Amino acid sequence: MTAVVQLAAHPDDSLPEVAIVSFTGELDYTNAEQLRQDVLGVLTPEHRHLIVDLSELPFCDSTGLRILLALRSLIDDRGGTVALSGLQPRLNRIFKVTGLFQFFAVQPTVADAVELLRPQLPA
Amino acid sequence: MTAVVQLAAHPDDSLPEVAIVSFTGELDYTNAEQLRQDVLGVLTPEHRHLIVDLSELPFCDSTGLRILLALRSLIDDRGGTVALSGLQPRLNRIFKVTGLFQFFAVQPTVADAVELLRPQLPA
Amino acid sequence: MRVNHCGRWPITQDLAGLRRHIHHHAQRVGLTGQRLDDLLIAANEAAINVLEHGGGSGVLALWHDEAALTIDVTDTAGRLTGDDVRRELPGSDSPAPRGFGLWLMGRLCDEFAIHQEGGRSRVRLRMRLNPLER
Amino acid sequence: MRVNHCGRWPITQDLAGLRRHIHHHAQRVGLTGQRLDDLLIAANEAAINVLEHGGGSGVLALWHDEAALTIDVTDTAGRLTGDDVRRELPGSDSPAPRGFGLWLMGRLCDEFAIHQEGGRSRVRLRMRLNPLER
Ligand SMILES: Nc1ncnc2c1ncn2[C@@H]1O[C@H](COP(=O)(O)OP(=O)(O)O)[C@@H](O)[C@H]1O
Ligand SMILES: Nc1ncnc2c1ncn2[C@@H]1O[C@H](COP(=O)(O)OP(=O)(O)O)[C@@H](O)[C@H]1O
Repeated sequence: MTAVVQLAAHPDDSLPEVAIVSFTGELDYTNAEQLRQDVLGVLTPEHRHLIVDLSELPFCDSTGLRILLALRSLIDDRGGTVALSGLQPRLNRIFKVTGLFQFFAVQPTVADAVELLRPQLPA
Repeated sequence: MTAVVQLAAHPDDSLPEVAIVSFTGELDYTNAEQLRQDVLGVLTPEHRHLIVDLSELPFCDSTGLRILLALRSLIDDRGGTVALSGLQPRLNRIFKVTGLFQFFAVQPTVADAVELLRPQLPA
Repeated sequence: MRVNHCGRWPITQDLAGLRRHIHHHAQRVGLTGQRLDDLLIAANEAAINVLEHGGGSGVLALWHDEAALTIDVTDTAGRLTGDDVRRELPGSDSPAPRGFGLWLMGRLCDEFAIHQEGGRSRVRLRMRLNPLER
Repeated sequence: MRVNHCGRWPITQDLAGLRRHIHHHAQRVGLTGQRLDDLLIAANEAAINVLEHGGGSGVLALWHDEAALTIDVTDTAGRLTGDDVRRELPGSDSPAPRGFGLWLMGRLCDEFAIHQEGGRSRVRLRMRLNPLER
Protein backbone atom coordinates (compact mmCIF):
# COMPACT_ATOMS: atom_id res chain seq x y z
CA MET A 1 0.00 0.00 0.00
CA THR A 2 0.99 3.58 -0.50
CA ALA A 3 2.28 4.79 2.87
CA VAL A 4 -0.42 6.19 5.14
CA VAL A 5 -0.90 9.95 4.91
CA GLN A 6 0.18 11.41 8.22
CA LEU A 7 -2.31 13.72 9.86
CA ALA A 8 -1.09 16.34 12.29
CA ALA A 9 -3.37 18.67 14.24
CA HIS A 10 -2.08 22.14 15.03
CA PRO A 11 -4.59 23.59 17.52
CA ASP A 12 -4.45 27.30 18.15
CA ASP A 13 -5.89 28.17 21.57
CA SER A 14 -6.85 31.62 20.39
CA LEU A 15 -8.97 30.09 17.60
CA PRO A 16 -11.13 27.41 19.27
CA GLU A 17 -13.55 27.35 16.34
CA VAL A 18 -10.87 26.49 13.79
CA ALA A 19 -9.40 23.04 13.28
CA ILE A 20 -5.95 23.31 11.70
CA VAL A 21 -4.48 20.12 10.29
CA SER A 22 -1.72 19.15 7.90
CA PHE A 23 -1.47 16.15 5.57
CA THR A 24 1.92 14.59 4.85
CA GLY A 25 2.40 11.93 2.20
CA GLU A 26 0.67 10.89 -1.02
CA LEU A 27 -3.11 10.71 -0.88
CA ASP A 28 -4.72 8.07 -3.05
CA TYR A 29 -7.35 5.35 -3.24
CA THR A 30 -5.45 3.07 -0.87
CA ASN A 31 -5.15 5.44 2.07
CA ALA A 32 -7.95 7.99 1.63
CA GLU A 33 -10.53 6.26 3.82
CA GLN A 34 -8.04 5.99 6.68
CA LEU A 35 -7.25 9.69 6.41
CA ARG A 36 -10.93 10.60 6.38
CA GLN A 37 -11.46 8.73 9.63
CA ASP A 38 -8.35 10.31 11.14
CA VAL A 39 -9.63 13.80 10.32
CA LEU A 40 -13.07 13.04 11.72
CA GLY A 41 -11.27 11.84 14.85
CA VAL A 42 -9.69 15.24 15.48
CA LEU A 43 -12.73 17.36 14.56
CA THR A 44 -14.86 18.36 17.54
CA PRO A 45 -18.36 19.86 17.50
CA GLU A 46 -16.84 23.27 18.31
CA HIS A 47 -14.90 23.32 15.05
CA ARG A 48 -16.86 25.46 12.67
CA HIS A 49 -13.97 25.99 10.25
CA LEU A 50 -11.22 23.78 8.90
CA ILE A 51 -7.79 24.71 7.57
CA VAL A 52 -5.88 21.96 5.78
CA ASP A 53 -2.21 22.54 5.08
CA LEU A 54 -1.31 20.59 1.95
CA SER A 55 2.26 21.83 1.57
CA GLU A 56 3.63 18.33 2.28
CA LEU A 57 1.18 16.54 -0.01
CA PRO A 58 2.79 16.13 -3.44
CA PHE A 59 0.02 13.88 -4.79
CA CYS A 60 -3.76 13.61 -4.45
CA ASP A 61 -6.02 11.55 -6.71
CA SER A 62 -9.78 11.73 -7.27
CA THR A 63 -10.39 9.66 -4.14
CA GLY A 64 -8.50 12.28 -2.17
CA LEU A 65 -10.59 15.04 -3.75
CA ARG A 66 -13.66 13.12 -2.62
CA ILE A 67 -12.42 13.16 0.99
CA LEU A 68 -11.83 16.90 0.82
CA LEU A 69 -15.29 17.42 -0.67
CA ALA A 70 -16.84 15.31 2.10
CA LEU A 71 -15.09 17.42 4.73
CA ARG A 72 -16.24 20.52 2.96
CA SER A 73 -19.83 19.33 3.01
CA LEU A 74 -19.62 18.60 6.75
CA ILE A 75 -18.16 22.05 7.50
CA ASP A 76 -20.64 23.65 5.14
CA ASP A 77 -23.48 22.23 7.24
CA ARG A 78 -21.97 24.06 10.21
CA GLY A 79 -21.97 27.31 8.25
CA GLY A 80 -18.17 27.30 8.14
CA THR A 81 -15.39 27.43 5.58
CA VAL A 82 -12.75 24.93 4.50
CA ALA A 83 -9.49 26.65 3.62
CA LEU A 84 -6.64 24.84 1.87
CA SER A 85 -3.08 26.10 1.90
CA GLY A 86 0.27 25.31 0.33
CA LEU A 87 -0.88 23.51 -2.82
CA GLN A 88 2.04 22.04 -4.76
CA PRO A 89 1.97 22.18 -8.60
CA ARG A 90 0.33 18.77 -9.11
CA LEU A 91 -2.45 19.54 -6.62
CA ASN A 92 -2.87 22.98 -8.09
CA ARG A 93 -3.28 21.38 -11.50
CA ILE A 94 -5.92 18.83 -10.44
CA PHE A 95 -7.89 21.45 -8.49
CA LYS A 96 -7.81 23.84 -11.41
CA VAL A 97 -8.77 21.36 -14.06
CA THR A 98 -11.63 19.86 -12.03
CA GLY A 99 -12.96 23.29 -11.10
CA LEU A 100 -12.84 22.47 -7.39
CA PHE A 101 -11.13 25.72 -6.55
CA GLN A 102 -14.54 27.31 -6.41
CA PHE A 103 -15.58 25.15 -3.45
CA PHE A 104 -12.62 25.91 -1.20
CA ALA A 105 -10.85 28.99 0.08
CA VAL A 106 -7.35 28.45 -1.29
CA GLN A 107 -4.53 30.38 0.36
CA PRO A 108 -0.75 30.34 0.06
CA THR A 109 -0.07 29.59 3.74
CA VAL A 110 -1.89 28.57 6.93
CA ALA A 111 -1.29 32.09 8.24
CA ASP A 112 -3.08 33.53 5.19
CA ALA A 113 -5.95 31.10 5.76
CA VAL A 114 -6.23 32.22 9.40
CA GLU A 115 -6.34 35.85 8.30
CA LEU A 116 -9.02 35.00 5.78
CA LEU A 117 -11.19 33.34 8.44
CA ARG A 118 -10.62 35.94 11.15
CA PRO A 119 -13.51 38.23 10.14
CA GLN A 120 -15.85 35.21 10.48
CA LEU A 121 -14.67 34.38 14.01
CA PRO A 122 -16.11 35.66 17.30
CA ALA A 123 -13.97 38.49 18.70
CA MET B 1 -14.95 35.84 -45.96
CA THR B 2 -12.01 36.24 -43.65
CA ALA B 3 -9.65 38.70 -45.37
CA VAL B 4 -7.16 37.09 -47.72
CA VAL B 5 -3.81 36.24 -46.15
CA GLN B 6 -1.22 38.48 -47.76
CA LEU B 7 1.80 36.73 -49.14
CA ALA B 8 5.06 38.63 -49.51
CA ALA B 9 8.21 37.19 -51.04
CA HIS B 10 11.56 38.37 -49.71
CA PRO B 11 14.14 37.01 -52.15
CA ASP B 12 17.76 37.10 -51.04
CA ASP B 13 20.12 37.14 -54.06
CA SER B 14 22.86 35.49 -52.05
CA LEU B 15 20.55 32.55 -51.30
CA PRO B 16 19.05 31.52 -54.64
CA GLU B 17 18.02 28.10 -53.33
CA VAL B 18 15.91 29.54 -50.51
CA ALA B 19 12.41 30.95 -50.92
CA ILE B 20 11.64 33.39 -48.11
CA VAL B 21 8.00 34.41 -47.70
CA SER B 22 5.83 35.97 -45.04
CA PHE B 23 2.12 35.47 -44.31
CA THR B 24 0.06 38.37 -42.99
CA GLY B 25 -3.51 37.92 -41.75
CA GLU B 26 -5.58 35.09 -40.31
CA LEU B 27 -5.28 31.76 -42.07
CA ASP B 28 -8.40 29.60 -42.08
CA TYR B 29 -10.66 27.39 -44.16
CA THR B 30 -11.94 30.29 -46.24
CA ASN B 31 -8.59 31.58 -47.50
CA ALA B 32 -6.18 28.66 -47.22
CA GLU B 33 -6.56 27.39 -50.79
CA GLN B 34 -5.88 30.86 -52.19
CA LEU B 35 -2.74 31.15 -50.10
CA ARG B 36 -1.54 27.74 -51.20
CA GLN B 37 -1.82 28.78 -54.83
CA ASP B 38 -0.10 32.09 -54.11
CA VAL B 39 2.86 30.30 -52.53
CA LEU B 40 3.11 27.82 -55.39
CA GLY B 41 3.13 30.87 -57.66
CA VAL B 42 6.31 32.27 -56.09
CA LEU B 43 8.17 28.96 -55.72
CA THR B 44 10.54 28.20 -58.60
CA PRO B 45 12.25 24.89 -59.40
CA GLU B 46 15.50 26.31 -57.96
CA HIS B 47 13.98 26.67 -54.50
CA ARG B 48 15.14 23.75 -52.49
CA HIS B 49 14.30 25.29 -49.13
CA LEU B 50 11.46 27.41 -47.83
CA ILE B 51 11.38 29.87 -44.96
CA VAL B 52 7.94 31.09 -43.87
CA ASP B 53 7.77 34.06 -41.55
CA LEU B 54 4.61 33.73 -39.46
CA SER B 55 5.20 36.67 -37.15
CA GLU B 56 2.20 38.52 -38.64
CA LEU B 57 -0.12 35.50 -38.55
CA PRO B 58 -2.09 35.55 -35.28
CA PHE B 59 -4.37 32.67 -36.28
CA CYS B 60 -4.07 29.43 -38.22
CA ASP B 61 -6.62 26.60 -38.20
CA SER B 62 -6.30 22.96 -39.21
CA THR B 63 -6.80 23.89 -42.86
CA GLY B 64 -3.82 26.21 -42.58
CA LEU B 65 -1.77 23.44 -41.02
CA ARG B 66 -2.71 21.29 -43.99
CA ILE B 67 -1.30 23.91 -46.39
CA LEU B 68 1.95 24.07 -44.45
CA LEU B 69 2.19 20.27 -44.45
CA ALA B 70 1.58 20.20 -48.21
CA LEU B 71 4.39 22.70 -48.73
CA ARG B 72 6.60 20.64 -46.47
CA SER B 73 5.92 17.53 -48.48
CA LEU B 74 6.78 19.35 -51.73
CA ILE B 75 10.05 20.69 -50.29
CA ASP B 76 10.79 17.33 -48.72
CA ASP B 77 10.68 15.77 -52.19
CA ARG B 78 13.40 18.21 -53.19
CA GLY B 79 15.53 17.13 -50.26
CA GLY B 80 15.08 20.50 -48.60
CA THR B 81 13.83 21.94 -45.32
CA VAL B 82 10.83 24.10 -44.42
CA ALA B 83 11.66 26.53 -41.63
CA LEU B 84 9.00 28.53 -39.81
CA SER B 85 9.78 31.66 -37.84
CA GLY B 86 8.05 34.07 -35.50
CA LEU B 87 5.23 31.87 -34.20
CA GLN B 88 2.79 33.83 -32.03
CA PRO B 89 1.33 32.14 -28.90
CA ARG B 90 -1.77 30.74 -30.61
CA LEU B 91 0.26 29.19 -33.43
CA ASN B 92 2.79 27.90 -30.98
CA ARG B 93 -0.03 26.24 -29.07
CA ILE B 94 -1.61 24.52 -32.08
CA PHE B 95 1.76 23.33 -33.38
CA LYS B 96 2.72 21.98 -30.00
CA VAL B 97 -0.53 20.20 -29.28
CA THR B 98 -0.73 18.60 -32.74
CA GLY B 99 2.91 17.50 -32.59
CA LEU B 100 3.67 19.23 -35.89
CA PHE B 101 6.79 20.87 -34.49
CA GLN B 102 8.64 17.71 -35.34
CA PHE B 103 8.04 18.18 -39.06
CA PHE B 104 9.34 21.74 -39.34
CA ALA B 105 12.45 23.61 -38.36
CA VAL B 106 11.04 26.26 -36.05
CA GLN B 107 13.15 29.33 -35.41
CA PRO B 108 12.59 32.63 -33.60
CA THR B 109 13.36 34.84 -36.61
CA VAL B 110 13.96 34.62 -40.36
CA ALA B 111 17.63 35.41 -39.69
CA ASP B 112 17.86 32.39 -37.39
CA ALA B 113 16.21 30.25 -40.04
CA VAL B 114 18.76 31.42 -42.64
CA GLU B 115 21.61 30.55 -40.27
CA LEU B 116 20.07 27.14 -39.71
CA LEU B 117 19.91 26.43 -43.44
CA ARG B 118 23.33 27.86 -44.32
CA PRO B 119 25.28 24.61 -43.75
CA GLN B 120 22.95 22.91 -46.25
CA LEU B 121 23.53 25.54 -48.94
CA PRO B 122 26.19 25.51 -51.68
CA ALA B 123 29.12 27.77 -50.70
CA MET C 1 -27.65 29.03 -11.69
CA ARG C 2 -28.48 31.96 -13.94
CA VAL C 3 -27.91 31.35 -17.64
CA ASN C 4 -26.72 34.21 -19.76
CA HIS C 5 -27.25 34.01 -23.52
CA CYS C 6 -24.55 36.09 -25.14
CA GLY C 7 -25.32 35.57 -28.81
CA ARG C 8 -26.22 33.37 -31.77
CA TRP C 9 -24.46 33.81 -35.09
CA PRO C 10 -24.90 32.04 -38.41
CA ILE C 11 -21.80 30.25 -39.63
CA THR C 12 -20.71 31.92 -42.84
CA GLN C 13 -17.50 32.49 -44.74
CA ASP C 14 -16.80 35.36 -42.34
CA LEU C 15 -14.96 33.19 -39.84
CA ALA C 16 -12.80 36.08 -38.69
CA GLY C 17 -15.94 37.94 -37.66
CA LEU C 18 -17.23 34.89 -35.81
CA ARG C 19 -13.93 34.57 -33.95
CA ARG C 20 -14.14 38.25 -32.94
CA HIS C 21 -17.55 37.61 -31.33
CA ILE C 22 -16.30 34.57 -29.43
CA HIS C 23 -13.16 36.36 -28.27
CA HIS C 24 -15.14 39.34 -27.05
CA HIS C 25 -17.67 37.39 -25.00
CA ALA C 26 -15.24 34.82 -23.64
CA GLN C 27 -12.92 37.53 -22.43
CA ARG C 28 -15.81 39.38 -20.79
CA VAL C 29 -16.64 36.40 -18.60
CA GLY C 30 -13.05 35.98 -17.54
CA LEU C 31 -11.45 33.54 -19.95
CA THR C 32 -7.97 34.72 -20.88
CA GLY C 33 -4.60 33.57 -22.19
CA GLN C 34 -4.14 30.01 -23.32
CA ARG C 35 -7.60 28.85 -22.29
CA LEU C 36 -9.18 31.58 -24.38
CA ASP C 37 -6.93 30.63 -27.31
CA ASP C 38 -7.87 26.98 -26.86
CA LEU C 39 -11.58 27.74 -27.00
CA LEU C 40 -11.11 29.94 -30.06
CA ILE C 41 -9.17 27.25 -31.91
CA ALA C 42 -11.72 24.57 -31.01
CA ALA C 43 -14.79 26.66 -31.87
CA ASN C 44 -13.28 27.59 -35.23
CA GLU C 45 -12.69 23.90 -35.97
CA ALA C 46 -16.33 23.16 -35.19
CA ALA C 47 -17.43 26.01 -37.44
CA ILE C 48 -15.27 25.01 -40.41
CA ASN C 49 -16.57 21.47 -40.13
CA VAL C 50 -20.06 22.84 -40.62
CA LEU C 51 -18.91 24.54 -43.81
CA GLU C 52 -16.88 21.58 -45.08
CA HIS C 53 -18.83 18.53 -43.94
CA GLY C 54 -21.93 19.66 -42.07
CA GLY C 55 -24.28 20.80 -44.81
CA GLY C 56 -22.67 24.20 -45.32
CA SER C 57 -24.86 26.12 -42.91
CA GLY C 58 -25.37 26.21 -39.19
CA VAL C 59 -25.38 28.35 -36.08
CA LEU C 60 -22.95 29.06 -33.27
CA ALA C 61 -24.50 29.97 -29.93
CA LEU C 62 -22.55 31.20 -26.93
CA TRP C 63 -23.87 31.26 -23.38
CA HIS C 64 -22.56 30.93 -19.84
CA ASP C 65 -23.50 30.48 -16.24
CA GLU C 66 -21.27 30.89 -13.22
CA ALA C 67 -19.53 27.56 -13.71
CA ALA C 68 -18.83 27.39 -17.42
CA LEU C 69 -18.89 29.06 -20.80
CA THR C 70 -20.60 26.97 -23.47
CA ILE C 71 -20.41 27.13 -27.25
CA ASP C 72 -22.98 25.10 -29.20
CA VAL C 73 -22.30 24.63 -32.89
CA THR C 74 -25.27 23.16 -34.73
CA ASP C 75 -25.07 21.98 -38.32
CA THR C 76 -27.75 21.06 -40.87
CA ALA C 77 -26.31 17.71 -41.98
CA GLY C 78 -26.89 15.84 -38.73
CA ARG C 79 -24.28 13.20 -39.50
CA LEU C 80 -21.99 13.67 -36.50
CA THR C 81 -22.91 11.43 -33.56
CA GLY C 82 -21.85 10.94 -29.98
CA ASP C 83 -19.31 8.40 -31.20
CA ASP C 84 -17.36 11.08 -33.02
CA VAL C 85 -15.97 12.38 -29.75
CA ARG C 86 -13.51 9.48 -29.74
CA ARG C 87 -10.03 10.68 -29.16
CA GLU C 88 -7.22 8.99 -30.98
CA LEU C 89 -4.00 10.77 -31.78
CA PRO C 90 -3.78 11.85 -35.42
CA GLY C 91 -0.48 12.06 -37.21
CA SER C 92 1.92 10.63 -34.71
CA ASP C 93 3.67 8.53 -37.37
CA SER C 94 3.67 10.64 -40.48
CA PRO C 95 2.19 14.12 -40.68
CA ALA C 96 -1.51 13.37 -41.14
CA PRO C 97 -3.02 16.14 -43.18
CA ARG C 98 -6.53 15.42 -41.86
CA GLY C 99 -8.39 14.56 -38.71
CA PHE C 100 -7.14 17.28 -36.40
CA GLY C 101 -10.42 19.14 -35.99
CA LEU C 102 -12.45 16.82 -33.78
CA TRP C 103 -9.33 15.77 -31.95
CA LEU C 104 -8.46 19.38 -31.14
CA MET C 105 -11.96 20.06 -29.78
CA GLY C 106 -11.53 17.18 -27.32
CA ARG C 107 -7.97 18.07 -26.44
CA LEU C 108 -8.47 21.78 -25.88
CA CYS C 109 -11.85 22.01 -24.16
CA ASP C 110 -13.04 20.94 -20.72
CA GLU C 111 -16.12 19.37 -22.26
CA PHE C 112 -16.62 18.05 -25.78
CA ALA C 113 -19.92 16.37 -26.52
CA ILE C 114 -21.96 15.74 -29.64
CA HIS C 115 -25.72 15.44 -29.68
CA GLN C 116 -27.64 14.30 -32.74
CA GLU C 117 -31.32 15.10 -33.05
CA GLY C 118 -33.90 16.03 -35.65
CA GLY C 119 -31.57 16.06 -38.65
CA ARG C 120 -29.00 18.22 -36.92
CA SER C 121 -25.83 17.58 -34.98
CA ARG C 122 -24.75 19.81 -32.15
CA VAL C 123 -21.17 20.04 -31.01
CA ARG C 124 -20.90 21.34 -27.46
CA LEU C 125 -17.64 22.89 -26.29
CA ARG C 126 -17.28 24.01 -22.71
CA MET C 127 -14.70 25.75 -20.59
CA ARG C 128 -14.97 26.09 -16.84
CA LEU C 129 -14.97 29.60 -15.48
CA ASN C 130 -12.61 29.07 -12.60
CA PRO C 131 -12.83 32.00 -10.20
CA LEU C 132 -9.08 31.85 -9.60
CA GLU C 133 -8.39 32.32 -13.28
CA ARG C 134 -10.27 35.57 -13.54
CA MET D 1 9.39 3.52 -35.79
CA ARG D 2 11.20 1.57 -33.10
CA VAL D 3 9.05 0.59 -30.14
CA ASN D 4 10.63 0.52 -26.74
CA HIS D 5 8.92 -1.53 -24.02
CA CYS D 6 9.87 0.05 -20.72
CA GLY D 7 7.95 -2.14 -18.31
CA ARG D 8 4.83 -4.01 -17.21
CA TRP D 9 3.69 -3.87 -13.62
CA PRO D 10 0.77 -5.52 -11.85
CA ILE D 11 -1.69 -3.06 -10.34
CA THR D 12 -1.61 -3.56 -6.59
CA GLN D 13 -2.23 -1.49 -3.50
CA ASP D 14 1.28 -0.11 -3.93
CA LEU D 15 0.15 2.79 -6.10
CA ALA D 16 3.00 4.99 -4.92
CA GLY D 17 5.45 2.42 -6.27
CA LEU D 18 3.60 2.29 -9.58
CA ARG D 19 3.72 6.08 -9.84
CA ARG D 20 7.50 5.99 -9.22
CA HIS D 21 7.94 3.65 -12.20
CA ILE D 22 5.85 5.84 -14.48
CA HIS D 23 7.59 9.00 -13.37
CA HIS D 24 11.02 7.49 -13.93
CA HIS D 25 10.35 6.22 -17.45
CA ALA D 26 8.33 9.21 -18.61
CA GLN D 27 11.03 11.58 -17.50
CA ARG D 28 13.70 9.51 -19.24
CA VAL D 29 12.00 9.92 -22.60
CA GLY D 30 11.65 13.65 -22.14
CA LEU D 31 8.27 14.29 -20.56
CA THR D 32 8.60 16.95 -17.87
CA GLY D 33 6.66 19.52 -15.89
CA GLN D 34 2.91 19.76 -16.28
CA ARG D 35 2.67 17.16 -19.03
CA LEU D 36 4.45 14.63 -16.86
CA ASP D 37 2.15 15.52 -13.96
CA ASP D 38 -0.87 15.16 -16.24
CA LEU D 39 0.16 11.69 -17.35
CA LEU D 40 0.85 10.65 -13.77
CA ILE D 41 -2.57 11.85 -12.58
CA ALA D 42 -4.35 10.15 -15.49
CA ALA D 43 -2.48 6.84 -15.19
CA ASN D 44 -3.19 6.72 -11.46
CA GLU D 45 -6.89 7.24 -12.16
CA ALA D 46 -6.87 4.35 -14.62
CA ALA D 47 -5.10 2.17 -12.06
CA ILE D 48 -7.45 2.94 -9.17
CA ASN D 49 -10.41 2.20 -11.43
CA VAL D 50 -8.99 -1.29 -11.91
CA LEU D 51 -8.89 -1.72 -8.13
CA GLU D 52 -12.31 -0.17 -7.51
CA HIS D 53 -14.38 -1.20 -10.53
CA GLY D 54 -12.26 -3.32 -12.84
CA GLY D 55 -12.12 -6.66 -11.09
CA GLY D 56 -9.43 -5.72 -8.61
CA SER D 57 -6.46 -6.84 -10.66
CA GLY D 58 -4.78 -5.76 -13.85
CA VAL D 59 -1.57 -4.64 -15.48
CA LEU D 60 -0.03 -1.33 -16.45
CA ALA D 61 2.34 -1.41 -19.41
CA LEU D 62 4.50 1.52 -20.51
CA TRP D 63 6.15 1.82 -23.90
CA HIS D 64 7.16 4.51 -26.35
CA ASP D 65 8.34 5.22 -29.83
CA GLU D 66 9.75 8.46 -31.17
CA ALA D 67 6.36 10.10 -31.44
CA ALA D 68 4.58 9.20 -28.23
CA LEU D 69 4.70 7.58 -24.83
CA THR D 70 1.88 5.10 -24.27
CA ILE D 71 0.44 3.67 -21.07
CA ASP D 72 -1.93 0.70 -21.40
CA VAL D 73 -3.95 -0.21 -18.34
CA THR D 74 -5.73 -3.54 -18.69
CA ASP D 75 -8.29 -4.78 -16.18
CA THR D 76 -9.88 -8.19 -15.63
CA ALA D 77 -13.53 -7.05 -15.54
CA GLY D 78 -13.82 -6.05 -19.18
CA ARG D 79 -16.81 -3.81 -18.59
CA LEU D 80 -15.38 -0.52 -19.86
CA THR D 81 -16.10 0.07 -23.54
CA GLY D 82 -15.16 2.58 -26.21
CA ASP D 83 -18.24 4.58 -25.24
CA ASP D 84 -16.78 5.36 -21.84
CA VAL D 85 -14.40 7.87 -23.35
CA ARG D 86 -17.29 10.36 -23.55
CA ARG D 87 -16.33 13.64 -22.07
CA GLU D 88 -18.91 15.56 -20.14
CA LEU D 89 -17.99 17.99 -17.40
CA PRO D 90 -18.54 16.55 -13.94
CA GLY D 91 -19.44 18.77 -11.04
CA SER D 92 -19.98 22.09 -12.66
CA ASP D 93 -23.16 22.74 -10.66
CA SER D 94 -22.53 21.26 -7.26
CA PRO D 95 -19.30 19.53 -6.28
CA ALA D 96 -19.78 16.04 -7.73
CA PRO D 97 -17.93 13.58 -5.56
CA ARG D 98 -17.68 11.03 -8.39
CA GLY D 99 -16.96 10.77 -12.06
CA PHE D 100 -13.67 12.62 -12.28
CA GLY D 101 -11.48 9.68 -13.18
CA LEU D 102 -12.44 8.97 -16.78
CA TRP D 103 -12.96 12.66 -17.41
CA LEU D 104 -9.44 13.47 -16.19
CA MET D 105 -7.89 10.83 -18.46
CA GLY D 106 -9.54 12.49 -21.46
CA ARG D 107 -8.74 16.00 -20.32
CA LEU D 108 -5.10 15.48 -19.45
CA CYS D 109 -3.82 13.12 -22.15
CA ASP D 110 -3.24 13.59 -25.86
CA GLU D 111 -4.96 10.29 -26.54
CA PHE D 112 -7.56 8.50 -24.46
CA ALA D 113 -9.03 5.33 -25.93
CA ILE D 114 -10.69 2.22 -24.53
CA HIS D 115 -10.58 -1.17 -26.18
CA GLN D 116 -12.67 -4.10 -24.97
CA GLU D 117 -11.69 -7.65 -25.90
CA GLY D 118 -11.64 -11.15 -24.49
CA GLY D 119 -13.10 -10.29 -21.09
CA ARG D 120 -10.70 -7.40 -20.52
CA SER D 121 -10.81 -3.67 -21.04
CA ARG D 122 -7.73 -1.72 -21.96
CA VAL D 123 -7.44 2.00 -21.30
CA ARG D 124 -4.82 3.63 -23.52
CA LEU D 125 -3.29 6.92 -22.46
CA ARG D 126 -0.84 8.68 -24.73
CA MET D 127 1.34 11.74 -24.65
CA ARG D 128 3.23 13.03 -27.64
CA LEU D 129 6.96 13.31 -27.25
CA ASN D 130 7.44 16.71 -28.80
CA PRO D 131 11.09 17.29 -29.62
CA LEU D 132 10.82 20.94 -28.60
CA GLU D 133 9.62 19.99 -25.16
CA ARG D 134 12.63 17.88 -24.39
N1 LIG E 1 -20.27 18.64 -38.95
C1 LIG E 1 -19.94 17.48 -39.54
N2 LIG E 1 -20.87 16.77 -40.24
C2 LIG E 1 -20.54 15.59 -40.83
N3 LIG E 1 -19.31 15.03 -40.76
C3 LIG E 1 -18.35 15.69 -40.09
C4 LIG E 1 -18.62 16.93 -39.44
N4 LIG E 1 -17.46 17.32 -38.83
C5 LIG E 1 -16.54 16.36 -39.09
N5 LIG E 1 -17.08 15.38 -39.86
C6 LIG E 1 -16.39 14.14 -40.33
O1 LIG E 1 -15.35 13.81 -39.44
C7 LIG E 1 -14.11 13.78 -40.13
C8 LIG E 1 -12.99 14.29 -39.23
O2 LIG E 1 -13.17 15.68 -39.00
P1 LIG E 1 -11.99 16.56 -38.43
O3 LIG E 1 -11.40 15.85 -37.26
O4 LIG E 1 -12.50 17.94 -38.19
O5 LIG E 1 -10.88 16.54 -39.56
P2 LIG E 1 -10.94 16.96 -41.09
O6 LIG E 1 -12.02 18.00 -41.26
O7 LIG E 1 -9.56 17.48 -41.32
O8 LIG E 1 -11.21 15.68 -41.85
C9 LIG E 1 -14.32 14.60 -41.37
O9 LIG E 1 -13.45 14.24 -42.42
C10 LIG E 1 -15.78 14.31 -41.70
O10 LIG E 1 -15.88 13.08 -42.37
N1 LIG F 1 -12.11 -0.42 -15.07
C1 LIG F 1 -13.43 -0.27 -14.93
N2 LIG F 1 -14.27 -1.33 -15.04
C2 LIG F 1 -15.60 -1.20 -14.93
N3 LIG F 1 -16.21 -0.01 -14.71
C3 LIG F 1 -15.45 1.10 -14.59
C4 LIG F 1 -14.03 1.03 -14.70
N4 LIG F 1 -13.56 2.29 -14.58
C5 LIG F 1 -14.61 3.09 -14.38
N5 LIG F 1 -15.77 2.38 -14.39
C6 LIG F 1 -17.15 2.90 -14.25
O1 LIG F 1 -17.19 4.25 -14.67
C7 LIG F 1 -17.65 5.08 -13.62
C8 LIG F 1 -16.91 6.41 -13.67
O2 LIG F 1 -15.55 6.22 -13.37
P1 LIG F 1 -14.65 7.46 -12.95
O3 LIG F 1 -14.86 8.56 -13.95
O4 LIG F 1 -13.26 7.00 -12.77
O5 LIG F 1 -15.25 8.00 -11.59
P2 LIG F 1 -15.51 7.27 -10.20
O6 LIG F 1 -14.52 6.14 -10.08
O7 LIG F 1 -15.29 8.37 -9.23
O8 LIG F 1 -16.94 6.81 -10.25
C9 LIG F 1 -17.38 4.30 -12.35
O9 LIG F 1 -18.24 4.67 -11.31
C10 LIG F 1 -17.63 2.87 -12.82
O10 LIG F 1 -19.00 2.60 -12.82
